[in-house]
Amino acid sequence: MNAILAGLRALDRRWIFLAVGLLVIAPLVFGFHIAPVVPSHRAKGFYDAIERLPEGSTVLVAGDYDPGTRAENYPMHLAAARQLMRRNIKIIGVELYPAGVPLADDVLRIVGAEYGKKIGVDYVNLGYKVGNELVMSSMGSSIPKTFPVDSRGIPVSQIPVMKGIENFQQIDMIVSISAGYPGTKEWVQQVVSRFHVPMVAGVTAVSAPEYYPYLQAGQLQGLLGGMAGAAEYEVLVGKPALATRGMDAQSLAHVFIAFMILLGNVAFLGQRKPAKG
Amino acid sequence: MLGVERGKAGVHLPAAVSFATCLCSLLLALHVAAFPLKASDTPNDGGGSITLEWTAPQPVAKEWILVRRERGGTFAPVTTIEGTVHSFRDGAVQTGVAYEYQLVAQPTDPQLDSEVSAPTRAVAAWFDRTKVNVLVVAAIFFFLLFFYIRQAESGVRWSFRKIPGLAAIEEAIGRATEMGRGILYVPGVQEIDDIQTIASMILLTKVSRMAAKYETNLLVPTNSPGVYTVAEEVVKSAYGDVGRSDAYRSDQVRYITSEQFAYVAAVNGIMLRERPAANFLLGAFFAESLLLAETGHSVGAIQIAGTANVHQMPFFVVACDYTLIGEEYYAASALLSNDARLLGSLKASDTVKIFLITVIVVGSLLLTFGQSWLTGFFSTQ
Amino acid sequence: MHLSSDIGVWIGAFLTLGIFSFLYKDNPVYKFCEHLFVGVSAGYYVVLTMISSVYPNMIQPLFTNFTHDRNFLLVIPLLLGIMLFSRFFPRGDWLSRWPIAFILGVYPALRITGFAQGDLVEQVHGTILPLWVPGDTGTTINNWLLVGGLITTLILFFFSKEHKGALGGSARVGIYFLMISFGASYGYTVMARVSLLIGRVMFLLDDWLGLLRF
Amino acid sequence: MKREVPILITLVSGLFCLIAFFVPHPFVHDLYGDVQNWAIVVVGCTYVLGVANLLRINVRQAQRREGDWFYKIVLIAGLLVTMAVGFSEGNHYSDVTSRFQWIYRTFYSPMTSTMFALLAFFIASAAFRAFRIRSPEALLLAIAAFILMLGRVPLGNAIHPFIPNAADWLMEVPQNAAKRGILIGAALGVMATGIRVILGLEKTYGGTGEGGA
Repeated sequence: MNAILAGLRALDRRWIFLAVGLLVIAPLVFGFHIAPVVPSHRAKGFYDAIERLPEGSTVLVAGDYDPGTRAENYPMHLAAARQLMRRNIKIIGVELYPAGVPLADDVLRIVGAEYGKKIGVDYVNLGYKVGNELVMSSMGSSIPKTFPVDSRGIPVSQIPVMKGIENFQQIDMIVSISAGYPGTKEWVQQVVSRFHVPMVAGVTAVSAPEYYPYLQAGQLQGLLGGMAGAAEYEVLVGKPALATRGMDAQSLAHVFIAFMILLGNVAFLGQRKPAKG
Repeated sequence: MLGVERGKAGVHLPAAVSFATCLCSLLLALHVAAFPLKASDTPNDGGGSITLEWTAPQPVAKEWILVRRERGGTFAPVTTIEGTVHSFRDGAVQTGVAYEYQLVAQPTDPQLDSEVSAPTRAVAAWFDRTKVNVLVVAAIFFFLLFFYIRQAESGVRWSFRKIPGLAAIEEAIGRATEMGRGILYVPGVQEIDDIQTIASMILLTKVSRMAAKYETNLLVPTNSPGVYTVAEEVVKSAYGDVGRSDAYRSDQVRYITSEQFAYVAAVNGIMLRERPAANFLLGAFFAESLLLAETGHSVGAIQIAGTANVHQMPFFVVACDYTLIGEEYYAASALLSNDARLLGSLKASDTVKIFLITVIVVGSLLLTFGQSWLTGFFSTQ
Repeated sequence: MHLSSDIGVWIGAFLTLGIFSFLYKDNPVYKFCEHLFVGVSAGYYVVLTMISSVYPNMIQPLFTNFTHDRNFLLVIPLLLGIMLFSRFFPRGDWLSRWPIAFILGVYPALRITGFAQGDLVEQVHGTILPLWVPGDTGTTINNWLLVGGLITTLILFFFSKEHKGALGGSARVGIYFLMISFGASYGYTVMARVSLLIGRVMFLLDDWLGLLRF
Repeated sequence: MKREVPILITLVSGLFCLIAFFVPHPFVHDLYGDVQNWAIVVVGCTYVLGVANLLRINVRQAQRREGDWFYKIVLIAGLLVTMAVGFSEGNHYSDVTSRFQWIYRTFYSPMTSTMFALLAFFIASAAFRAFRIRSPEALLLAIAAFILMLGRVPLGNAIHPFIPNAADWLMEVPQNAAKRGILIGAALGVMATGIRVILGLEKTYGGTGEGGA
């Protein structure tokens, strides 16, 4: 027994790396199915808030992420665009991460084609603007002055969907797809309470716990946390896609890491004295 | 006769239908019991908006057409509203102009129309009253802040509680000295203008003084030229302060690289080669917290961490012997710095916390007994 | 299995594997990828910043429509922007402090009001809860925990008095709440990192190797 | 002059933006909009300055043949090529078929996604080697982490619906209360630092940004 523990303690961590890799690859390649995705009430809150909007409303979709967290944010972005376009809601996209623009363009193009929506008429992507929370606050003064042109360089005065859009008074809801700073936290601070706009957020799992206070205080109407949250939302929208496919690999990896914590504590049992503090 | 003439005039208008509807409703408004339509300036805005409210008696119309006119002008449709709705904000009016409104039922049924509202002007406000709570809370805090900073500047010192993390730092340096091994100080991965890095430089002053005194080898790898410059200055003068300038070596503080993971790989390399007895991870850390803490743990160093980055705290808590968490990290640096601005701010934060706790307790008790005015005051919606 | 015929996907796959090679150990291929990444991303950022922000928000209105609205005022940011670059000249360094001073006025102001409203007032508002909800024991208990948890956490970070007696007891409880919240953050961070790995594995298996049959 | 003007600029712009928060009147609000737009442009210029600095440092290192000079050349080449392509294509950068987009999709996107994917491996290894349960507090942390890791994936629900429910409760009640405490403390810190900066009481080294993930 002691020999086994000693062996464990001396384990090269690259074996752990290998195990993680295999546990993620196997379910994706063999496509076995562990358990169905069951939506949480936070995901339902997100879904219902959008369902409650009347047709023809205008929603600001902030895609504040880049390829670094694409696996978590992109599926939510895609699913949110599907729900919005299915309900004939107009979408205005903005991105405060420079590398988020092509991802938002992809989302709008793909989903726009699915629902036969036209760029400029049913949706527009205003693109990136430098300045983080300053951009949000500035939009409260004037959206056309903050974003004089869209991501294609077309003046907003020539874009039908932007007609009559002055500031947040004409925006019925904000959908924040966020990876960190600047993102959901800053939208809450600079826009939600200040300009009284309702908001739902789809965020990376790392940042999700931070937003529960906002959710409980009513500053957010719904919250999707990480790829699991995206999978729940995909189920609600009725189009399981990228995130749902990843859930089996996700389950296995979680169990493995929990097991690693236990194994580590057994292996190193009594190795070091408990420290103070 | 009069009616016919008006009807003729209506034919020339482009929106003949809606005009006719308005006209009928106007005439009939005199005869049937229509419901009142209340128009008022939308409060707390920059003008350009009028809010309408109404309570329509049953049965309500399927839809309304909201019509608007300047006083003395003709009605023109603004929008279509569902019958179940009770309010509408018209954000497309001119500030200072008087408008009259009416709800016209669709399909046409003059009995279901509203009265014409009293003339109303949109006004631009000079103060947004929904933000009075923000003003009050900020004013209280800033008042306390400047009061305490002023006091601290005039030499007042308050007693603060001991911060166990500071004692742990001394203990760790002592242990390293006993074991005859070095200490490693990692000041985070942000630039020198980051407040966490500045706090780290203050803590570095203490660590380097003790290291100089005990003649323990101290290494400070940095990831930005700016931090490197300041850290070098801090360590050098600390050695001078304890009269050990001769013991200071120029390679103790190093600039490694600004690339995040390359920096981590290099610092981990130092840990594995030098096997320091104590690691200090104090500053702004991101994803690298986990890698540094793991390697440090595996070489058996005593680890003391401190950061205000919430996401990284769990990794430090499980892998380090002591973690200065968030405010504790700033407080530790404030106490060490003896800087009036920092001490005054610490004292002011504490005082405001007592105030906030009182508000929450009193507010909750009031709410439990059905009194919601304090909750209402803190509402921003 | 049908391999991608897109050269871009092959380069992407090479770079992905190059970065994963860091898992084995720090090596030249990884270093190559990392430096290339820094260069390309800095280039990307500067292009986007110029084309999508500086040009449409200042240069275009200033130089094509000077008299319209209040566009002439854009001379101010133009001057401030130029001043920034004075630090490349030995004696002009002090001028570059002006635009920085401007930024240092605007951002803290935004943060002060944003944090005061969103994180102070709203959070206090959200914690004022009824401590007795008739007929709903669950909510009553949760409200006590929310109010008590917040107060004890605030006391934990209270520095003006020694943590002894009742204060010490409260701080102790605060630590338990804090540890649960750290556990939650730990779990969520694990989730996030695994998801990102899944994303990359999907790219390699699907886009590059064409192995997945969805 | 050299010292006072910047302090005055900070003071005036800071106080104006603080006041404008409370005043919706167009007289103030329109100027507020202008000031914010100016700041956006100036921040944009600081990014350009940052890249110019990056270029300067790396060119110098490459010239001196210091340590990793070969990699510095890779960095410089990546930077210059991306910039040249981007600026030559101008507003067409957002076309899917542009060369700038090709660089983005081929180089930028795979590399930045993989950087953070590395952490999945490290987190597993750290779980084994550096997650020590040696106090009641650490035990509490571990239990919460376990419940969350199982409760947030479909597998947890398949084992027993109690697990996701417990995870939800943990997130919404105890963790929520503690996070709110941290949030309030951090807000006070930001406000104190902010007002000290505006009033010129803070020693600053310049710069505006905060870090990423």
